[in-house]
Amino acid sequence: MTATAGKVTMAKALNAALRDSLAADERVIVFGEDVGQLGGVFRITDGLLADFGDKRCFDTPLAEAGIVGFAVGLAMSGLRPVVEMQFDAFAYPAFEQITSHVAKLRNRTRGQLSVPIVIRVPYAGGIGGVEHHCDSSEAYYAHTPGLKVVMPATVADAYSLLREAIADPDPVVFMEPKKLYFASEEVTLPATMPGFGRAVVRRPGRDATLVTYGAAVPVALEAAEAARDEGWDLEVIDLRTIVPFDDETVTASVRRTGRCVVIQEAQGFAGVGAEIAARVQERCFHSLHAPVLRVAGLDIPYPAPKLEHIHLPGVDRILDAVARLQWDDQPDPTWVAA
Amino acid sequence: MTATAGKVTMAKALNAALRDSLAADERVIVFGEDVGQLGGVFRITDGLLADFGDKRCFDTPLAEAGIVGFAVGLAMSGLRPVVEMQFDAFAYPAFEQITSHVAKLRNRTRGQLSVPIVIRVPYAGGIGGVEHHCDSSEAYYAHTPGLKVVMPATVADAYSLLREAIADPDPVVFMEPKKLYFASEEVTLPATMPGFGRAVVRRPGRDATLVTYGAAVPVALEAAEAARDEGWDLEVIDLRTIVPFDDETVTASVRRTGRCVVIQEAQGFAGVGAEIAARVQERCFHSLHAPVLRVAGLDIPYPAPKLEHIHLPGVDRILDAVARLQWDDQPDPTWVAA
Amino acid sequence: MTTTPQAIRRASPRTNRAAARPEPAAPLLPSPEPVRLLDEAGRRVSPECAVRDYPEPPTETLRELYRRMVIGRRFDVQATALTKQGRLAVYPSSRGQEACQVSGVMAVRPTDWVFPTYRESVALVSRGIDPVEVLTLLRGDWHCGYDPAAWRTAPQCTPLATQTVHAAGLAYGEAHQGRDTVALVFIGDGATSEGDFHEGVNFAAVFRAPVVFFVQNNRYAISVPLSRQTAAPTLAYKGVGYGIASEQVDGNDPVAVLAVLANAVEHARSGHGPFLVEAHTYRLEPHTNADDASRYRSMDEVETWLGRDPIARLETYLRGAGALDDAAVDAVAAEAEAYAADLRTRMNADPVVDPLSLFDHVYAQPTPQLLEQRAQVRAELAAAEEGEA
Amino acid sequence: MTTTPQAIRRASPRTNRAAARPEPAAPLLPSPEPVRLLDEAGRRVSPECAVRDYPEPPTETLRELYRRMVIGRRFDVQATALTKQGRLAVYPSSRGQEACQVSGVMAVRPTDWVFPTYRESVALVSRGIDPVEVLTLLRGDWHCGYDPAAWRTAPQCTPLATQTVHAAGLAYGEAHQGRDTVALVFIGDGATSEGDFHEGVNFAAVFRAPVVFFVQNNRYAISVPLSRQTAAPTLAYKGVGYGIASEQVDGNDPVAVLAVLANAVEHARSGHGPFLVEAHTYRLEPHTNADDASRYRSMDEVETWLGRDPIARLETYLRGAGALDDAAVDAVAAEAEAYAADLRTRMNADPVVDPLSLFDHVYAQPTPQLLEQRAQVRAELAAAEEGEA
Ligand SMILES: Cc1ncc(C[n+]2csc(CCOP(=O)(O)OP(=O)(O)O)c2C)c(N)n1
Ligand SMILES: Cc1ncc(C[n+]2csc(CCOP(=O)(O)OP(=O)(O)O)c2C)c(N)n1
Ligand SMILES: [Mg+2]
Ligand SMILES: [Mg+2]
Repeated sequence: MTATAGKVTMAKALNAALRDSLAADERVIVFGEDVGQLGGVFRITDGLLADFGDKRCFDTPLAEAGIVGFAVGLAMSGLRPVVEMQFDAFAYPAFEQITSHVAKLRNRTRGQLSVPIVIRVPYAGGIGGVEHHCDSSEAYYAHTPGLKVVMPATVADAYSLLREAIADPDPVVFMEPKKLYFASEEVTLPATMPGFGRAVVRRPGRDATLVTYGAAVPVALEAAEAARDEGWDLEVIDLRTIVPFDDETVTASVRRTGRCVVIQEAQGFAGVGAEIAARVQERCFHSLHAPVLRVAGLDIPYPAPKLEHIHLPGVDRILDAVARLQWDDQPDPTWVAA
Repeated sequence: MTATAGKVTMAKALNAALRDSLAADERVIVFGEDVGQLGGVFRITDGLLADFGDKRCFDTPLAEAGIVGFAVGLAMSGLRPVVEMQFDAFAYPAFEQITSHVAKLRNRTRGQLSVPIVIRVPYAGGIGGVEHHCDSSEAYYAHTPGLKVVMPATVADAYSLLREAIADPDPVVFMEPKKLYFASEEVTLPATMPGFGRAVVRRPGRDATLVTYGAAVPVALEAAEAARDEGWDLEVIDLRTIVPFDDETVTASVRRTGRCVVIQEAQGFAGVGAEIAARVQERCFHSLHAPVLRVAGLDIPYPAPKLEHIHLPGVDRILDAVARLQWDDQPDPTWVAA
Repeated sequence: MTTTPQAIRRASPRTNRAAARPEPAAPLLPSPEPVRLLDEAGRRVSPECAVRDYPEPPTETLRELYRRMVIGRRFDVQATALTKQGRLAVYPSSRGQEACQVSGVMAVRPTDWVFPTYRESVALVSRGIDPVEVLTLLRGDWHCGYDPAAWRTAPQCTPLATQTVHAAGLAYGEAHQGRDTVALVFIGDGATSEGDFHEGVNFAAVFRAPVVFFVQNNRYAISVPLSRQTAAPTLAYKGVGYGIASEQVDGNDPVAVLAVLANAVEHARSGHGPFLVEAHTYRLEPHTNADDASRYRSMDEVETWLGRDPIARLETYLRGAGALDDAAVDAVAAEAEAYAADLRTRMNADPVVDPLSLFDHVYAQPTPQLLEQRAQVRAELAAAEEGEA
Repeated sequence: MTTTPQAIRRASPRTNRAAARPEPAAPLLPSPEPVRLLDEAGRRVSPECAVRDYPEPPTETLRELYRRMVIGRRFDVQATALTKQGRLAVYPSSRGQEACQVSGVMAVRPTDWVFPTYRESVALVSRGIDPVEVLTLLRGDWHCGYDPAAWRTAPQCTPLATQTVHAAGLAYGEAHQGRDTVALVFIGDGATSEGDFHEGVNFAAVFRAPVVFFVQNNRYAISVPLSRQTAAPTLAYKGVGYGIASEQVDGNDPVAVLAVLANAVEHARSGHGPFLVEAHTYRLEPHTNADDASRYRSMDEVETWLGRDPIARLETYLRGAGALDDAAVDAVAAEAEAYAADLRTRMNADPVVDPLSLFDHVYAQPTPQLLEQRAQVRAELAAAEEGEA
């Protein structure tokens, strides 16, 4: 077990989680493109080949359907594959394997076969990446029954949730926010945080609830800080896992605050934020003083680096939404006009 | 131009639309698996090979990424490809081509290249189909900026919207509800119905609005009929296109009725229905007497024929939702309990 | 019918392996013509005239092959009949392909893994799986009716070619854990055009995974003829592009198919990497009962292939070799009839599937969201029952 | 720098075509060794010793090839320098691969289509595209900086191998409309493992589309060595599995690369179907400036390949043939310097991209939903400006 304390980056925590899983369970096997000698383009698998040998950590041909399908076969043989998709958009070639096999194999066989695979997907933008390197693709997976969708936002969660994902009997799409890879926190590893399906209140507040996950969590927290100047005390909920979903924590918060803004980095239309908004108004209708608003990426292909700041939900856009939560009991002119 | 009047099936109307488009524009070219000699497994392309020759309608190797990518190249050469995916789940191999190329090529090139491709996807269930043949995959496409997503529910719309899709300068994912292929209506073809982005009120009503599209439209209409017995006068809106979305028609209706149920056949979580519910409460919050409720497929892999009736949103499940729209001003116990 | 898993396992052609030991380095290209050990009339092709020599499987094995082919065909005909009676939603027949279906499963051990497609029902019953369990999918009760882990047989795979990659992974995983399991993948000619075929074969080749890719080239993918799938001399030529051994065989010559597959399996098991076998065959029935084959092929063509019947061919050969007589043929026919009768009876039952089981195997434990939906369905069912009462 | 599109188009090796007319039926397998017309020291390999004979391109063409390679390399070095200055977000260098980059675009006509990957910047400038437009993507202004329709050059393709299928479609579409366009696709060794490579080559083969698939096998896919991509003797052997002609060539021998490609293009144009060319080469720089190549390959290896420099080799050969002298070499060097200087200056500008243009090309006309979002962004920008004012 890697015992680490002090400032740790998310990249390091993920590496430690892989390392500790490999050490703890000989069925664990890590592979993908460039994960061996290079240690991954983000160095998440750094040193694993050297320390565990090329039967436990290895490179594959460049073929994502192949990687995921290979993992299915390995899982059938009793192993626990952890695969890396190099970037979000480069998981799309594996879409059929993920939706038609990974997600469904347990169901198709009434539980006689299971597919405990972890598919690690570095996702989202904010890193000045060129096209195809910054998609937020969680909605595709969250909409697919049979997959668990895990979205850590903190260093401790990155470690703890990845360990849990690898130990989980079900397939997990594990979305890693690239722009937070090298953000560091004071943590002690190994860390055990709340499990799948438990959201966490990252910042308590009374006036409104910001519900968010993954890459958008630090932005929401920043917005909540900034909102103090406007006299708003905002609660920030980090969902941590999208599937399973923690209705309880979200519902309790919104019933208390009466106002809610959902924040995601992905393009908004038919995204996970839509699901959250729909759920919240279903369950908290009588507590709401204003509609549940959404702040999301624009409904455009992820833009080039120079304009990504326009696309990404930033502090100002979040505060604008908070301002529209009918604090003075006036209906929102945005929609009234329509 | 095929002039047809009287009882026409949706399959026949789609065939006529392809035929008329092929005749009207020599750039139109139809291909896919079994679309030639066989006329498609649903006979939608019946007779096109015989009538237009194998340069205009032909079979390809069995490779869906290949089919869609080939269409991209053909579009670059100035043609207007219309491709058939044999069934919903068999479009997944093409997911990368669709999301990373078809959806983005115009944007990537600032409009210098465009991809006027129509991807026809027979989708949804209710036909006793075995696994992988009944997915409702519209959310994947609707969440992908750059694609138009068209979902006809009537025979006249099938004809008119397919003609429009083929003439449209943008890529269109055209979702055909399999179980309605052989349902017939009195229509006169060629028919010109309202265009993309125009929803239609299929049944006017005063008490609540059912918002739906595609395969679920007849079910919603049936539910609205049945609701009369309970004393509810329900309005039914057929969205017809998901992207672009007709906020105006939906918003106007819900502001009038004050109640809304969204109905889709696809599994609910992060589906298009979530988007609709989120939009409606955003825009109609002050008119709503109850939360916007959703009736959708269960969040499970599409079940085997014997149990598909449990999965599919039927009249009873819709009426249950309508009953929960707080007609007696009591909050919904479902969520209060949680 | 008495084909128990045990009976079939017992008959696995272990005896054959030593004889079939291949040259370590297989030639770069497949035989220029399909390998054939019996001619169309069922006579043994003399080894000197054979395009490539393969040891003939032992006579006992060939008798068992004959038996299973006869039972397999009877099963297939029965299944087609069940569609007409509305007992099956759909059935993809493999009539005419019995040499491939049966040799495929006889070439491997019970401990090996088989990766079938939707077309391999005959292979599955031949492996010993209860035919009712095989037909569960097609009756519409559930997706996979047999226990894939117990039978070491993946669920029948519909998304084309996707199973090739699973087989590569399985075979590598088994080797990784020190087991000498071989994975045998069935795949159609049309499916070789899918990207997953490429990725599956390539992964197996790069990782030297013991996989036999067994292409049943029945000349059509639904209606699409082979000429629309490839411009290669034949599909077996794809092997060289992956650096793996390959062979083509007359798929209606049961003796050749079994010999070539036995060699391929041995090659894979003994560490020489994957092997690609293409069998040239023909499906006599439409793609499924829902298909109208008259739209894309002539009756003449079907007639021609009816004349190449693999069962008749083997029967002639075995009779000629004195290994089969009228009594034995009649016994097998009777066994096949009994098998079919038993199946008919058992398919008359209409098992009830618990609606709430829909929620059982989405995840190991249902999510809170699924529990909510389960409660809703339970309430609906209760209400419906009340309504009826 | 004066490389205008016109200048480059003028130099297209049309003269070469008649000489390169191939046998209609190409052999089944590629040459067992890479084709080579110059040895490592830059001496002409005598036709008798050549593994397979190819006519040598005319000397004028080779002089132009030399010129563009020198300019291309200078451009490449400049672009790498621009990453260090923070002027480019990222740059994938092709230093060492100039024989391939330049021959690729010289082998086709301006009216042909080229399908480049992210690595083909040198090919693109060699085709005559403004280097600033080529670098737009990598500077982060927009995705594709040049007009693909005007240049008949697809946007640089990042999702591996996906462009192979586009090329097949484009080539078929052009033929369908009666034009004799050839599509030349660049692709890396690693990308041949993707399913789309398989599907693209197969579509081209089945539809006999005039496509040249040009694999630059530079031995690595980022860090992954060729041995993890394939177990085939070499990638060119994949051709036979699709029934198409193929060839392998020494990718650091500019004369051979151009000769082999000219033949392949002619083969495709004259209706013999697609052609697969594999060039054995090496990228001297890391995968991109962000990569640390020392993690996966030795400096020794790089040194060895430095000794096989394609530019030096061609220079030696042309000097030996009396087709190049100090003056000419100096003139080309000066031209390259001027080109780089001009590029440096122009890359100092930092063009402003209008944020509202984000909404312009998602669809031909923005949807109502995009118009709403556009209005919101416009308001935000106005508010921000007010805040600043
Ligand atoms: C990815 C995918 N695309 C399309 C289909 C629909 N489909 C089912 S069977 C079939 C034909 C397959 O032909 P072949 O591989 O030759 O096998 P055969 O049916 O002849 O045994 C097609 C197109 C599918 N199942 N999966
Ligand atoms: C589908 C897909 N998967 C992964 C990547 C990430 N990626 C970019 S370049 C590269 C290596 C490609 O190697 P190769 O094809 O040999 O070309 P080279 O870079 O050597 O020119 C990888 C893995 C990608 N761009 N697309
Ligand atoms: Mg077939
Ligand atoms: Mg490479």
